[in-house]
Amino acid sequence: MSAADTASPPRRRPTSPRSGRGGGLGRLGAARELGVLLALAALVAVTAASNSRFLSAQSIQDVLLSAAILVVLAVGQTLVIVTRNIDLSVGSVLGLAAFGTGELLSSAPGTPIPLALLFGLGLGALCGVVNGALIAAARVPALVITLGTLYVFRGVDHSWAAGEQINAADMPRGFLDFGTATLLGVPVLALLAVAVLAVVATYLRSYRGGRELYAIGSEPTAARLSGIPVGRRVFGAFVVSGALAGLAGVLHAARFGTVDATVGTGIELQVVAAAVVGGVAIFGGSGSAYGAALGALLLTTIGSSLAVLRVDPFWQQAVVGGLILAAIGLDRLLAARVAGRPGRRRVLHGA
Amino acid sequence: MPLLQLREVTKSFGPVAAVRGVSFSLQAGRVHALVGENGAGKSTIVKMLAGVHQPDTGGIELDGRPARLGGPAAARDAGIAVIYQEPTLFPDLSVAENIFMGRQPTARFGRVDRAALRAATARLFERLGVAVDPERQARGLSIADQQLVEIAKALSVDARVFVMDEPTAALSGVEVERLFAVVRGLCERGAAVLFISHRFDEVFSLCDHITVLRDGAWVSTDPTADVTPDTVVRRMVGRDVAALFPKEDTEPGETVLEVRGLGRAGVFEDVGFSVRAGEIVALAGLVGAGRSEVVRAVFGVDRYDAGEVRVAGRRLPPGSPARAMAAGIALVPEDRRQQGLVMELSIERNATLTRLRRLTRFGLLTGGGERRSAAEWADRLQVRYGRLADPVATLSGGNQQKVVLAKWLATGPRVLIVDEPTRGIDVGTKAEVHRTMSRLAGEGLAVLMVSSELPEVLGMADRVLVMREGRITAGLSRREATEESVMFAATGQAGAVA
Amino acid sequence: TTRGDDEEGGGGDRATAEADPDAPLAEGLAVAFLPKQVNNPYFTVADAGGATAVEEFAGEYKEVGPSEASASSQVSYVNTLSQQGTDVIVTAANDPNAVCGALNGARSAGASVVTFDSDASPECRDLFVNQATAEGIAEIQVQLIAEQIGGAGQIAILSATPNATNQNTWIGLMEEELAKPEYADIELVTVAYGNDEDEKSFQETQGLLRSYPDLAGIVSPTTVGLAAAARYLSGSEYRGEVALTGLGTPNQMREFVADGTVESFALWDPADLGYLAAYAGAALASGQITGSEGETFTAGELGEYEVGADGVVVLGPPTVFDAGNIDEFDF
Amino acid sequence: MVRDTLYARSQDAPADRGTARTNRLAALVRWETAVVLALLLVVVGASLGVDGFADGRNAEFLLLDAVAVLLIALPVTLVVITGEIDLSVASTLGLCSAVMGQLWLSGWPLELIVVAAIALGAVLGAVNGLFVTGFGLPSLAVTIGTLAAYRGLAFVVLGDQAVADFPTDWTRAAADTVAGGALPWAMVIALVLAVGFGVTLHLTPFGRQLYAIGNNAQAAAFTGIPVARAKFWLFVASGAVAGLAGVYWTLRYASARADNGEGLELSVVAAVLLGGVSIFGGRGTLLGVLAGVLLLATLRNALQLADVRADTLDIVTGVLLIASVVVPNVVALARARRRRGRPT
Ligand SMILES: Nc1ncnc2c1ncn2[C@@H]1O[C@H](COP(=O)(O)OP(=O)(O)OP(=O)(O)O)[C@@H](O)[C@H]1O
Ligand SMILES: Nc1ncnc2c1ncn2[C@@H]1O[C@H](COP(=O)(O)OP(=O)(O)OP(=O)(O)O)[C@@H](O)[C@H]1O
Ligand SMILES: [Mg+2]
Ligand SMILES: [Mg+2]
Repeated sequence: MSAADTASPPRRRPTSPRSGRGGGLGRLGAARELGVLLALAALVAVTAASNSRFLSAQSIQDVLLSAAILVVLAVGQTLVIVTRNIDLSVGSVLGLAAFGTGELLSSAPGTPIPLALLFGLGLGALCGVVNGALIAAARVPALVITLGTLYVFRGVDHSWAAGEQINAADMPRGFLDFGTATLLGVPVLALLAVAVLAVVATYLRSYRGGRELYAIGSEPTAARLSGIPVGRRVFGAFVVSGALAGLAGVLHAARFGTVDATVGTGIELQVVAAAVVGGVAIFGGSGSAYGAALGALLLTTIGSSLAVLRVDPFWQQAVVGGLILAAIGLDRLLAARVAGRPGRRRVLHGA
Repeated sequence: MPLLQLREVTKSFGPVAAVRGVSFSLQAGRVHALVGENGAGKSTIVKMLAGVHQPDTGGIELDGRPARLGGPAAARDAGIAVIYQEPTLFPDLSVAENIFMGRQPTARFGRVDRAALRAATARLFERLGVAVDPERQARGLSIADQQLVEIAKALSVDARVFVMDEPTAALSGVEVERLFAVVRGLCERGAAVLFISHRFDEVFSLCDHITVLRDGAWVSTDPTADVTPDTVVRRMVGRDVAALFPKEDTEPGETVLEVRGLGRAGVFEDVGFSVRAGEIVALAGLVGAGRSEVVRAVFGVDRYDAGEVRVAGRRLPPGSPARAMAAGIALVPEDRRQQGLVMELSIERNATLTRLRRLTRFGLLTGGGERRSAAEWADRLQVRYGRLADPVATLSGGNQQKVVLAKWLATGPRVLIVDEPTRGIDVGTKAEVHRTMSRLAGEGLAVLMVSSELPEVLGMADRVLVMREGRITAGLSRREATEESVMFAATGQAGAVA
Repeated sequence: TTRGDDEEGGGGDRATAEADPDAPLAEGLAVAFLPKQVNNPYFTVADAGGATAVEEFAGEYKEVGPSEASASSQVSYVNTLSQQGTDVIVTAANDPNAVCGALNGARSAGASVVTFDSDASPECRDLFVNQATAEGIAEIQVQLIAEQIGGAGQIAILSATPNATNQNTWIGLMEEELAKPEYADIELVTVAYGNDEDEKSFQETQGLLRSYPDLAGIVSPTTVGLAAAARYLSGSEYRGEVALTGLGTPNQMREFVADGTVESFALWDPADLGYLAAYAGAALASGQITGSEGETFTAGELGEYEVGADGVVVLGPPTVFDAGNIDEFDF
Repeated sequence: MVRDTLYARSQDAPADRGTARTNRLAALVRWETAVVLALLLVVVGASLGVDGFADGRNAEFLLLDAVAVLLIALPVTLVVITGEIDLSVASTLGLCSAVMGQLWLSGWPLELIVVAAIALGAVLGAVNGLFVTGFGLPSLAVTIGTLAAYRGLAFVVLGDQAVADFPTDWTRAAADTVAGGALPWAMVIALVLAVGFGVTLHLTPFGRQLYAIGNNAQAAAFTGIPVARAKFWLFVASGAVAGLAGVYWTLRYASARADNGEGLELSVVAAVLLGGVSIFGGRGTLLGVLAGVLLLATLRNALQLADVRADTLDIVTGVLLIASVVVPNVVALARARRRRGRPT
């Protein structure tokens, strides 16, 4: 397009408006999730090729069931990470809520399941309130605070449990059945996780509050200047993350039927890995709950595949690490591809 | 009754009294200019109006009633829209979301209506003549485009008071004219505007009243018609200011910087020029022409795909600012907050960051040398600071710019590349910067200057290169360079000088 | 002084000292239990047994230890105990070698060292109280699975971590046992590792079932693994199809024995283990025994025990739990 | 958020009236000074109140326990100051330990093995560095990946074996003390390295540049600082020192195992943060970290001696970590509020 045909006064850049890097954020975001999806598909294909039973109904159910807890955690973590914060205490919160729920159910076996879920959710939210209050009110880095509460909540859990273990026999039958029940062949826990995912993802994508979380993570100073209630939003994100970790704790108790004070130890790194693999930027401002959930599904599937493929147990962890690196590398590669695709660049005169 | 009234407001930052008992008022339908030297307290007043800072004493009245602006949200709700001096965008979000953050149009169930959001932004950009895709990410926008988005953001608010802190600092004439048209429109609809600029032509052509600040204190408020630029400058600075663009003619020496066939896919193409010792070459063009990219590539912060850069005949390896510095190039970048300074570090650390090795003793930095050197340069460039150990973020915008200049001038370069060197700098210091550049050129320095301020280009340059859409479209000698000829070459309209 | 000097000092002296079988149990002995990890339910039960014993012989009991099962923090606790002048240290070693130097340091500072559940190198403890002979444990598990699958078919083992010393010894002995002619029709297809984590044990169980469609049974010689595998089987289509046995606590397994997922499994009583270890320590500290083969001592209501080769005392054969007797136990 | 907090602090709560006296006061309340004071307080308090604390042997135990964390914390401090993080250090330690064991089994001389282990650590660090600087991936993500990968490789190398038959004069040397006193030689080596890292960070141009990188990498690049190269070498250093720590660990516990040092990364990060290093980079001193490491180690030791349970110990660690960031900020905010509220 020639510039000569534009009228006076001369308009800057007479060519069509630039759509810069990531023009169409949606497209870029989708591409990231696509990358994880591709990796997932490849993994399933390879595993299924070597063992067709990997695609059996029971097997798929198992993977979904396994992923449910990590998905719930990763979705909660996404809320926090997009605000340029992090919640490392989720493993301890999960442990605390799992034990608390177990304790509740063993002492009051008549407790209905929804109430147990609410109890765990509430316990987790309480932990989230502690995190959020410290971080938002004192304006201190979340990594330090949640590393601290990782120790504190776990310590509280240990003191509470004092070596006690709650076994399947101590919990009501109905609760244990809930852990393995299916609806139309889909595990109920997985459905629950999908519901959580849908709600959080929609909030993040399409509600002002959700968009403000991204704004805060993208540039906290600017967020403050635009009148966004930064403290309140960050606080809210931590409360929800805590609540979801609490929910995950209940799910854990239901699924495994055995709870002691060590439940969920070290899961926080897996959660962060799931979010990062799913394309949630660790420095805030971008990424989606869907991506994080896909990341969680991918990590779980890796675990299941390695078990099915009978990979040498000594190699398994190394392979998991390698696959995490590969996944984030692939994500970066795809992002670069999308950004560098011709046609998005400035149109050069005469070009 | 005035729409907004400042009564004896005072604001201190620790030992620094930024604003001392200032009063003035804004009238509906009028544009009010606020002028003063760098660090006079203009932005501090803006931030008080924006609710970012609370006055220590004194107060702000809206419609004659005291208003408590407890935070940015409160100010917005009170009908005050603000354009901050430093653009504050969310780099990860789309331009449209940046503009409407927190006020996005919603559809059913309170969901954000993306289509309406895009449409509203497009309408706004149309009005301002901004050619940016509303859907693109804000990251990577040039300073000028960022400024335009900021302006759009403020205009999108249905406000009665518009506060604009140097909105035009990064803009060239075309955008400025557009902005002025919009501002006049706002006034016709009964809004009051507070306008801050260091460019006197703008102040005098747009504003109805002018308030002068000095050292945080109020000096005068007059109708524009009653004062002249000279009187205003005298009140600002407290003395007369010498001629603004005193570039003396010098006999250029041999070629120091030579650029041949430089290209980078999609950004610029076939860029070639040379700069000789003692010469000031200006790189002119419209915002977005690619000038900043070219100088960044020359310095080595950006890579390039084709061509070469030579300094005094020796080829410079691409992509290494360290090697460029060793060869004697210095680059004062356009974005001082992101590229020029490390905001959290002290003034002293910033000023000496470019030449730490020269300040060591036995390979170690003991502090004394750095302090002395920093103090010396801060004085030379008249930086107003509390303590050298304060974070550079506490300086006013113009003073930050001076620290950037100090940091690079102190390296004693052979080639000085300056990108918008006087952006946000007050008249007094601007003269000082120009004098310094001129003197350095006289001493044999080769200067390459990117500037969007046409008077600066015409006044300072020995030669003017004009860029348009990533290519050099004209090379004009000082004699050939006029407002018309440069604009023609920059816009590509018929009649451009070859 | 350095740890090295202690090494000869500690171990050497004691071995040559004379035992006095008639010496009374000293009163007021400071006995410290240092499990692999505190707040671990298994060790909580075992240590509680120890506490009972210490109360019986009027000593001072305490339980200390790290919250994560690592050898390095155990070393730091051993050092603390020796600094405090503890008389008897009863510990389950996270790493047989890593704790050695510190244990010898404690011994030269006057402590008697008894290991239980997991031994340290013999030269750095006085006595090891073994829950059962490794051979006994291996035998009973092979026997149980053989019964449950009717003496023929594929079986797999679900272990703890790949480097869990106890488990690896047992697995080795189980393989030897399976080589016997009466088990000729049983094929051990693989060993999987659930790392003593619920999730991993689940996944590994699933993996076993997918990879070996004809699998007849699983043996899990670790309580976490057994409980997780049982939980998985009980909620899957494999319940009643695939046999499961191993080592587990009655409380954890009650539910799955009741619903028929698990027929029978084995374990010793951890409380008895701790009880015996405490008495062994007291006997050492009182000079009744020195840890040499053939010496005997009385462990409260458990009766008399004899020190075997290498200073090992064996608690007894493991108990087999099934629907008939499980409700008599609570641990 | 620290950067943001810092900014907010400079807006809301700049130093009080800048008299010389308050300046000196301000220097006193600097974080690392506070940590050093806390350390002294704990030492004095424990000496008076805890039996067996003030004793040469106990000091020896305490210092021996602190060596590994201290060693690793040194390079990690520099890494964190540039705004990156290395979570793979403990796994690097484990892998180097495992390789050490395997090489010993295959009959290498121990001198050579030590060199090889450190070199291996450097290579592992270089892999991290390559991923972070070469491919531009976030270091938190990369090192979570290599945390798993390196630990896994350690199991691949050594499996379930524990190699324990290292010569006793070597294992003894790892715990040996200077002139038979309470100061272990290993601690002396760690302190010498600490001085080296301290001088590099605080007194050389390279160190200055690290702060610039951590605060604003783009501005650093525009100043001719080779950002990627500096970060790369820091990861290499971090790996090499983790390798050295692996050698120490193996000899001190006379046991090469694949799971050596598992979970140590959190202790290191906790100590570094407690030492006043900003997790977002650009702020912190080596002295603070040194004090942070010793404070955590001393507190743990004293509480253990006082028979405080492990779960309480964890709670104390956590609370300390939280207090380390909350207290200074709350003080600053309160001061700002007081000033704002002050009538004039
Ligand atoms: N957050 C802060 N902390 C400390 N001092 C500050 C802070 N903000 C501004 N100042 C000081 O207040 C004074 C006024 O600054 P202000 O930004 O209002 O100047 P200005 O008139 O806008 O200058 P310019 O034309 O350069 O933008 C300066 O001396 C500056 O250093
Ligand atoms: N179409 C585009 N796609 C992606 N990035 C772009 C596009 N156009 C510009 N940019 C990026 O935006 C930034 C600024 O570019 P722009 O051309 O607006 O400013 P500039 O070259 O600094 O202008 P000036 O000539 O005024 O200095 C650069 O980093 C450039 O890479
Ligand atoms: Mg200003
Ligand atoms: Mg530019």
